[in-house]
Amino acid sequence: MSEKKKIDIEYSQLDSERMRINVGPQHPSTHGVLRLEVEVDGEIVTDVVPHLGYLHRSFEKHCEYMTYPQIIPYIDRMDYISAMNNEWPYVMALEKMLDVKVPEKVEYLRVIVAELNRIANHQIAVATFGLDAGAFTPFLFYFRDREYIIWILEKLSGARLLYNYFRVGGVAGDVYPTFKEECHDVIAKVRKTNAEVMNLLIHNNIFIKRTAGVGILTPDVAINYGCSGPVLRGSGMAHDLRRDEPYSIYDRFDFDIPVGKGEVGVVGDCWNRNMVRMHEMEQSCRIIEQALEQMPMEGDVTAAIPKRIKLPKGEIYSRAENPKGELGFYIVSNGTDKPERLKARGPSFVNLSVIPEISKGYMFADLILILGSIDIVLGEVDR
Amino acid sequence: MGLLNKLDDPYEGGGIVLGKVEELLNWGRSKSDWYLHFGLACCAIEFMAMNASHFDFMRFGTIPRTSPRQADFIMITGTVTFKMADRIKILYEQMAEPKYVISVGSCSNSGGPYWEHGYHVLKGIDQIIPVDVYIPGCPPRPEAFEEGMILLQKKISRQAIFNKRKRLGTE
Amino acid sequence: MQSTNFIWDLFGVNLLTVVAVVALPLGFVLIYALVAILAELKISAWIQERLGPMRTGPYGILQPVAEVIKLLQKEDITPDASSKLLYNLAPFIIFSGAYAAFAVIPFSSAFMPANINVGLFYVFAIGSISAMGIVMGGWASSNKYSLMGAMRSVSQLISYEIPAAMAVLSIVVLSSSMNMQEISHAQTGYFWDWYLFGGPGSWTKVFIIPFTITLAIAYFIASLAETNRVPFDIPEGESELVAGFHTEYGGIKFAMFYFAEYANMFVVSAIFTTIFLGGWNSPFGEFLQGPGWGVMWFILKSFSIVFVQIWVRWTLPRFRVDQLMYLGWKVLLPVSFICFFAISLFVMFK
Amino acid sequence: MLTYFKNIWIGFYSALVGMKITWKHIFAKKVTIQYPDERFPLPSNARNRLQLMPARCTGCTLCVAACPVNCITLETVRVVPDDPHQELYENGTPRKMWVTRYEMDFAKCCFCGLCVAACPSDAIHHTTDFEYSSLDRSHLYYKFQTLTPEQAEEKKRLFAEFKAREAREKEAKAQAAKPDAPRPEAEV
Repeated sequence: MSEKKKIDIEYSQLDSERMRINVGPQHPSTHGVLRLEVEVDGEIVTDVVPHLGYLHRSFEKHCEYMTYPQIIPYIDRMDYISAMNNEWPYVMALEKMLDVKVPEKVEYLRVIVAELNRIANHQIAVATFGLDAGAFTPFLFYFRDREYIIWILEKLSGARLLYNYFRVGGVAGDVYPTFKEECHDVIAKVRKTNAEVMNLLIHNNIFIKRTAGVGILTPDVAINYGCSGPVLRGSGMAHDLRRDEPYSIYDRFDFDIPVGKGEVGVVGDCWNRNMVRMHEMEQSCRIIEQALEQMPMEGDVTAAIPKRIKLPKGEIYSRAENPKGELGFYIVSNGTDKPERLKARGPSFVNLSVIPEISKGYMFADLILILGSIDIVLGEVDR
Repeated sequence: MGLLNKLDDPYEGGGIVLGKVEELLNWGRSKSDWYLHFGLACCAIEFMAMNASHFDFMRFGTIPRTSPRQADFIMITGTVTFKMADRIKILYEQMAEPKYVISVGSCSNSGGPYWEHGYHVLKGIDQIIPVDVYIPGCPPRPEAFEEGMILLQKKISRQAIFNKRKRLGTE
Repeated sequence: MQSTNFIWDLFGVNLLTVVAVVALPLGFVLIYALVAILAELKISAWIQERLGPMRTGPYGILQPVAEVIKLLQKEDITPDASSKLLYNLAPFIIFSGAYAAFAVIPFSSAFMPANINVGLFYVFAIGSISAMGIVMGGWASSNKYSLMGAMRSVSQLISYEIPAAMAVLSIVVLSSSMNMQEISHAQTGYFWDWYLFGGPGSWTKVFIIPFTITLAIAYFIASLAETNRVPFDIPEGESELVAGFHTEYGGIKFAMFYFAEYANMFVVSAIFTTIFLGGWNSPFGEFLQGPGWGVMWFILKSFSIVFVQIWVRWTLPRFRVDQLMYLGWKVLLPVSFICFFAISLFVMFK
Repeated sequence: MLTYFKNIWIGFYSALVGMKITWKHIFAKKVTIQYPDERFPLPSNARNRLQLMPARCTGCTLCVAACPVNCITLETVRVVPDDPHQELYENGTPRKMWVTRYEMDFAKCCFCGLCVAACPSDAIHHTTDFEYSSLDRSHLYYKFQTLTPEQAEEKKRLFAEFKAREAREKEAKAQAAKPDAPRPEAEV
């Protein structure tokens, strides 16, 4: 009798201890210096506590010491993967405050460089996501292609990563003669590699098994947490500032908003979030093609602006669709050449906050993939 | 330095044979450098780009290791905040001798853009660990990383193992 | 039966001969590991449109040599918190496990270190020792990542030992021998006499060809898992468990893990070659057949399997631990069991 | 049962598809640029190490004002009329300011290019040279001034003398004109 009782003990009644694992800040797949304090029961994640601040660079405090043009290099260093996109809302805010009309050519040039940088950003996102899943080769294929984009941006701006290209009322460098051909070349290469990676990684059965149905972010949770960008669109919400609140000249282009459709797995899982990025690269290619067609090649790339930029007293909030989500800058001006206060709304920070919500109950290996699918940049999270 | 310490004193001055052995050991260390993958900020992206196909860091005989125990040198690529600094020190101490440090970019060289108003940024990684090579740039080009790597390899291959006085730089 | 070790014949049984017989595979392991490390670096680079090591000797061929020289010079660390004896013992156990398996590998019809009658059984028994080493290393380093890596490794090894053994057992049934030399002898002839294609026999063997090919694939997958290669490298999965069970190892001890991994790769490839690809036999009858050429054929065949292992590694993503178990228990095991059953029936009614 | 085998087949097939792609890449043309032997041609506007043309620099300090990281140290001394060593700018006009100290710390510089944009006389520009990594941080501290420290001291002394003389003259003039006026303090 007593023998039988012993066997009847259920698993949940067993005296088991949970283990706390410290993932990061130095860990190969925390995408920088994020630290996650993970509580695991065997391999199952029961709790995740993200710890921030390992890359805190006090962007907002620095802005109070800097004149308006000097802030742009610091904005580059926020989300360093998509620096061009970052500069845009800030410059847009200044232009709105100063009431500067930007030349037509500059608008097109800005669209092209921003979309090129969006492709580069998504390439890194998909590549590192694949790396988290253990596939090393697609990572290098994407970095090979990213190099061609970087070369175009370098010829325009002079730098490879932190461009400091957008200036108030214009851009820093004019187009060069072979610009259009090179852009078309790059688009062809991006499409070719995308098709290849689709077969090599995205539709690989192991990859699907790893990512589909993992880390499901339901639309209401995504909205409640304020997610934006591919994270929100992966959950099936077609929200894109480029279409919903067209800034610059985005209303002139014909493009779709890719959302997670759940071809594989469930809408809002890692696979769909990743797939949205793959589709967005294609849409960016379309936008660049249209912009290249419509762009005037002649003309100046800077508008007439005062040498010393002084904003009128007041405040402004300006936002744009970044590759990671919605990036906004709130500037309070006191009438001098330095801002009184500058607040940035970083999409990575907001998107990261859903991690504890969506990663409980999955395995430890899934947590890494969930983190990878959210595509954060710690420069922007910690600022 | 493990083996190196044992070989130190009796052979002061060395000889042709020891000179050749020293050359061989230095050759081994300079040509096979495993690095600790330590990406902090913007420079880490250029670091990845350097690992990628166009620049191919592996040509220099480097292999990425994720564990500090197996690494030969650590590349500090990015802004080092005070919060991160003690982690870096721990990681550096976990590495096995002989170990080297490459400081990449303005931020880890001297605090970079954050040196003046950054109340939270370490003003130069050399304040906590000894740095062998400084690579300037913000971020440096991938080729600049490789140039720094070549400089480190040159430095290693000139190191004196058997002659202690030479190694300490008193000769 | 033909003698299987020319060294015994040449020098007779004395201590020197024993040393020679032991040293020959050891030398082979070391040289082979250097070649395999270089091959891994180079093939991974080529797949990724890179060049790989280029600056160490011409085309970087001296890269592994430099690595060995470097690893020998590294400081020998034993973490304070570790369990010292086990920590220091683990790499030796793993390496000796990998090396001991070389004792029964028939390199050629005239050379095989130990011609024992239960060769295949011995290989499987010895192969499990490395799991013990992994557990010891992972537990003794008192690191949570190491511990998780070790636990995963053991569960993985146990699950994949069975399908692999099933595949080997089918060939044992077909050849009615566990002696690896005899299995090789049985496949003498043309390449359609290999057990991959049903082995020697009359036309009736076409019934079992699908099963033997399936078994070969099943054995290959299981062998990948046994050697902790991608897509089954979860015990050392970089992205989750920093470096898995060898997180705390460095220097020469890590070199032993490193060498043992490549040695294990060769062992499983050698078994694959022996039981499916005809061992040291020439694929074309009497063409280049003989004890000397046998070594060439054997190493050529084994290396192509090692190449496939490397090729797979740089193609596929990694499994999750529960999917790994699913694949092992619910796919490979039933499939290999069905094949084993079919082959047994065939042997019965032949 | 059928889906079971179908799933196995799909998994196996997708692995084969991936392997086919990687097989093709083994023989593809390699894109690597072998850096020390071959070089990627940098665009002429690449923003790497800064170079100052001392012959053009007027010492206007606009670059110092534009620099977001304050990595430029600039000190100037006015050229006094009776300096025995007069100099012309590159464009032929006489020099008005001696640049006694123009130092840049490339360990701090963020290579944003704002100083280049701010310079009215094109004295400072980016070069395409990025190969200046060093074993010592002090090697990244560049001094661009052409004057030696002794010369700089002399210029400062000359300027101080000139100032003092000017002040004395002014004082004398003031005293001559209005003897009761308070004495102005001499500026140095």
